[in-house]
Amino acid sequence: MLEIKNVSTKYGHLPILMDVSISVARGETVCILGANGAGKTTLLKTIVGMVKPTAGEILFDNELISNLSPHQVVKSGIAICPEREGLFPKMSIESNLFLGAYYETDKNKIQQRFEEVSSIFPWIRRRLRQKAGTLSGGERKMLTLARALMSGPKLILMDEPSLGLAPATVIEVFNVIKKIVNDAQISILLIEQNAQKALDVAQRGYVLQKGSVILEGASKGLCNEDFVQRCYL
Amino acid sequence: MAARLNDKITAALVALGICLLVYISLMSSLLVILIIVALLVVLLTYCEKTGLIDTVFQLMGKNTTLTSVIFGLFIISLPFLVKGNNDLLHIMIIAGIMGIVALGLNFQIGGIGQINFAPAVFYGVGAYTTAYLSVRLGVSPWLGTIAGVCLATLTGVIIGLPALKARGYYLALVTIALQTIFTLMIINIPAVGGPNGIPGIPYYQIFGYSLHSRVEVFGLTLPYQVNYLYLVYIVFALAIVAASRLFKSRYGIAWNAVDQDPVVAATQGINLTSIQLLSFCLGAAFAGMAGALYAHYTGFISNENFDFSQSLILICMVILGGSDNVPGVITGALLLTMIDQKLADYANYRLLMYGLVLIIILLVRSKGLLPKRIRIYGERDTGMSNGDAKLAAGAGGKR
Amino acid sequence: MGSLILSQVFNAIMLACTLALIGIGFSLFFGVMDIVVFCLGDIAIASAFCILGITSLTGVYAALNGIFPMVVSNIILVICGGVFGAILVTVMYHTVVAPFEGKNINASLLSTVAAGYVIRELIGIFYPGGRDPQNFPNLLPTGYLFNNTMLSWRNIIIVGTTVLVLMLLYWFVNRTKAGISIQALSQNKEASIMIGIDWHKMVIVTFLIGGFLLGIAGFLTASYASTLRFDTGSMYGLLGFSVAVVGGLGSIYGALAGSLVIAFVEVFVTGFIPGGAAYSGVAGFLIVVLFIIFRPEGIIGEKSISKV
Amino acid sequence: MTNFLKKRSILILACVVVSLSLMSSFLLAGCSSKQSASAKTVKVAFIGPLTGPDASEVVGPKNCFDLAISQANASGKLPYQIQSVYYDDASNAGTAANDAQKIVSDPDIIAVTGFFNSAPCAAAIPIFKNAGIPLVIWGAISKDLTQAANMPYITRVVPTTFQEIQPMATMVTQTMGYKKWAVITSTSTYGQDTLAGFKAGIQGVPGVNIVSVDSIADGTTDFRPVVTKLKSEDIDAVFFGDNLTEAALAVRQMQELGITNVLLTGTSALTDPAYIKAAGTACEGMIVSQSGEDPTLLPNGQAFVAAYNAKYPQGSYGSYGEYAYDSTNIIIAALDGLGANPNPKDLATKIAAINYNGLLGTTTFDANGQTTDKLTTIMVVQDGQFISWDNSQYKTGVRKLPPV
Repeated sequence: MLEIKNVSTKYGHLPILMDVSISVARGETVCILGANGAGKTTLLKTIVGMVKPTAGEILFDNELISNLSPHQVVKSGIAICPEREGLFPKMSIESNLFLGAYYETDKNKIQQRFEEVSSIFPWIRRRLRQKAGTLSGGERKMLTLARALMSGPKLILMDEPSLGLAPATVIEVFNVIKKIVNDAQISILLIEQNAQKALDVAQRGYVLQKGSVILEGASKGLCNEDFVQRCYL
Repeated sequence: MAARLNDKITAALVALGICLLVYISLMSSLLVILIIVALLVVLLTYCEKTGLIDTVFQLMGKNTTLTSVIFGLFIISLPFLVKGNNDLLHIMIIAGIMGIVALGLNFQIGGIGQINFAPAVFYGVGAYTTAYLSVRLGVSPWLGTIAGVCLATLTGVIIGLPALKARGYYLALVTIALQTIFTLMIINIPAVGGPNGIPGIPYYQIFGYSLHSRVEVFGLTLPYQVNYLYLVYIVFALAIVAASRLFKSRYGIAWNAVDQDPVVAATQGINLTSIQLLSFCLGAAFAGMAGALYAHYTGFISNENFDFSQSLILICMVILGGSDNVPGVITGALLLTMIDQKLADYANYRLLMYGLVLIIILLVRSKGLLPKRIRIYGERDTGMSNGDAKLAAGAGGKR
Repeated sequence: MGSLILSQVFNAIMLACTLALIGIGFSLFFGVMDIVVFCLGDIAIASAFCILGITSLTGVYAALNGIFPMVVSNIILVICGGVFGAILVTVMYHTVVAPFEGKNINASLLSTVAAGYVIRELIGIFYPGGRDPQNFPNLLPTGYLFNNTMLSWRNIIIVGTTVLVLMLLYWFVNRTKAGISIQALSQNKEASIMIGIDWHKMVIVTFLIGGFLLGIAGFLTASYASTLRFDTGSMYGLLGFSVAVVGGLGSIYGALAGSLVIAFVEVFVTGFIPGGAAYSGVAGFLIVVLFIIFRPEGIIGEKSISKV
Repeated sequence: MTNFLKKRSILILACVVVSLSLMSSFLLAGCSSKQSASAKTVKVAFIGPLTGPDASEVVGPKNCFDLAISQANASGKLPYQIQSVYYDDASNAGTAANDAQKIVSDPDIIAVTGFFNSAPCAAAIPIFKNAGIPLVIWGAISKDLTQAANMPYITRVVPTTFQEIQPMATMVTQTMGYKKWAVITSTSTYGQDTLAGFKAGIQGVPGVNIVSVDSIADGTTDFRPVVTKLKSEDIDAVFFGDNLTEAALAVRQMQELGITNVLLTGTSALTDPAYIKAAGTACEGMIVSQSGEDPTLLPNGQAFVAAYNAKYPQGSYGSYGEYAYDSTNIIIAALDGLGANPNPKDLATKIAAINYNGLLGTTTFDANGQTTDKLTTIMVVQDGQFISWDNSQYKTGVRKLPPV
């Protein structure tokens, strides 16, 4: 479904990604592991179109998306949960959710999705008028997830959902991710440093180091890989 | 040894070339100046591309004594070169005065990266103080000048204080507001002449010799502007030396650090309050000095000389020449003053011209004619090859 | 005394109305673009000149009057002014704002100030007799309500238009998709792009709306003064920016609050301090300076202004 | 290696620049050296805003200056030909000061006539005085420009604001009896000067007082706060010291706010059809004073107008042309008899003591250098036109001014 083929990017003269190839199948959950500066976030931005690749191409549903601008990419069915500060702090939770379904014009569908999302996150229904800026860290993460779901995506890109959260909250967040994973319609590309949790939910994984994919394989296999054991677990 | 000599000759030739360019633009009409500016832009862009410009700067930096002697001789011989034409001398004097103000303004724009829209206030305070003291109270012009510099420095604190709180657009608004208040107050206070200004400001005297007397040398009668030309350019030279040293000193680095990131700068032990106030006060002192020179040169000042459009012209000088770069600021001051004075014949189009020139230069060379250079600390050879330096510059520019 | 205060309050409200719209223009652009376009005042005045030009230089107005009733043709005329403002703002965006986007703000600051000079001087040079003050045609109805000189139809329409525009803008920003996107952009640009808001389109929409607003602002202020000068744009823009800052840059209601504060200060200094007329400008700008020093977030702004 | 090459290319570049510059500078020098050698010349300078907002007002005076000089040169009265030189002050005081510096450093310039605006004039006066160059002012009307300390160098042929306002102020306060006054004026030099002139004009008239004075910056369009204040003050009359546009706006806004039963008065700045166009019906019955009279009504006027129209078929001589013409002629008359090599100091003394019979009648200067010949006319707006007070229906009582 998502095919990243031999993509390279640069910031000025500085190469960030080198010849990266990653694929995500329909309904599949894939995680990408990597240390700080490995190029994870750049990879995400490249998929969305905020950074243009200098070489290679990205296909989504067999259509080329690497030359599209961000809003077109999102329109084609990709949702993003940004790493941090992904919300609109002065707007209500309701408005934030509504903005998730930005490209949906059918009011019934929006309502239907809202019902679905609020069944996953029951607390949202009670606090619709609250401003997003007043939420706690974990709640913000949940809200970004909920917002991503509102667009009815085929693929969700999650950028470090565990970043900056207390251990208990991390467990909570990953429980939600598991719930979404069970929905066979949605693929997930998960970028994480918390390898244990990530490999726990994902079926396959890649390891990114200094801009290149150095390892890939099924979660089980990766868990046992010596390098991953040493660096991430 | 031969290479050293070769260097010297090259530096001297470059300096001579600059002098001649100044001379030609001084003598010629507006159109020619504009053509020169256009050629200069092309030449500089070419030199930047090939890296020649860095070599030129290094060359000039190594042979400062030689080049400054050449520039000094040029200024000394200028009255004879222009055959005592008072019009042209006047342009050069105003250019020198503007240059001093622009150098001071550069401490704010180039140093701490804040656009101060009120340099004309400092300039005006210097001029009005000395004018008031010498006309109304009969104080000697020299004492008045010192008082003017002191009071302008004090104004620097007043305008600098909001700058501690506000940056960017907010600072722009604060300084524009203070500039407007200054102009309105001058108009409203009869003691400083109100809308009429202060006429009849006395001229400087050195041991009883009035700088307002004609000079007779080699059978040539030179207008009194010659005296002022030398006076102004002595002060200008001092200002240039002071400004260059400041930028190379720890204060200069601290300013740049504040420009890049005030929070990080503060964590490095830089006292934000004092370092920002310093840039405003020093800038104000320079402008105050220039204002006093102007007042005692023209013998008349009024609010029109120190209003917002004057501030804007000063800012243009710094930005067009190249902020945070002393030669750039001097270039800007010289060029714009010449253009401004020659534009007098096209007064209707003057401001339009300014606006267009500013926009075009910002679009074409957003960092000015002679942009900021990588700092070179002392004479130390860093062992960097030219290529490395360029790469470093490139990486720095991407921030 | 009571009626004097009442009258002066009314004068202040009228002045505030002419300032509010341009203040909102500043807030709108700052909110979306994170940029202050300093030539907005000149754009507003240029739009008013456009209306003036249509009525006095061309036969279009007379032709319109032949086809439609007076009221309709006047409204068409005002809309023309608004459209002109929108076009001018969009042109300004592409020439002096967009090239400096994301670079240092000083460049865009200067380029917009310079653009203001260019607009002003172009009017001065190319509009026939542009440097002389022009009489602005009286397009608003004359006459008084309840025979009260303060309640002239013109004043009522000016206040009404301002309120109407404010309400429409409120509706647009809070109730329409585009409006909410604009809000989203102003709060978190990166996240907005990530959820698929077309940033460039929104910028254009903002500029069109803002430009239209400026056109109406120019029309209202010229109608209120019944005269038009080519060089008032800079002061008008400066006051507009002041109003936006005093109220809280980025907030629509803030601009209204700010305009009331500035207008009341200026009018009351003129009206109640002997010889105060000469100092009303000083007082107004002093308020601005004090606000920036002691309450930079403005009346309605929120405490954090890390953006700047 | 590359470094060496770079240095070589700089050397070449520098050589090219220097040689090119040298060539062009020689060319320039060649051009400029042509016009140096000539015999003793006598120049008279004309200074005024040839460009800028007031430029249109100065076309006439400049033509009149040229006319006078060419008439003198043609007559052969003087043993040399006078050269005329022009300086532009652009209505800006700083520019005027610079111009004055240029004038005094040109040893050939023997006298100056000029100035439309008072501020530039004030800026230049000390410079002329110190250099000992006589200046005859034809247009700037601020009172303090001529004073005993400036004699004999600074003289003026045009009446001051004080002289201009005096007759009207006396008429409306003493004869008509308007007591309670408000003044709306501008913060500019002109506004402050007219304010002082008005105050001087009503001084000593019993019972007359000024209730309020409001100085408003030029360019203001909203006078309502001030007008509202006046409404509560119960005044008889208002004096406007503003420029045309501001006064028109203030008058209109007064009418708009319902202040219609007060007398309106103003200065010569308003005697322009554009004012009535801008102020509309609101200025009906407004009384203004104006200096001078229509030149065609003056004794020598017909000849002047004929000569002017012959030389400048298009364009009028403007409201100050006759003054520029007379001031130039006064300089020429004073030059007569000073020999082939006149000295500015002698010329100044002679100008100050002159008794000249010209276009404006007989001009002599008082101890301050101010002309003693003060012609003023009082006008009133009647049916949208300025009409001399003496011919108006208001004087005869057919129409009524607002009650006292």
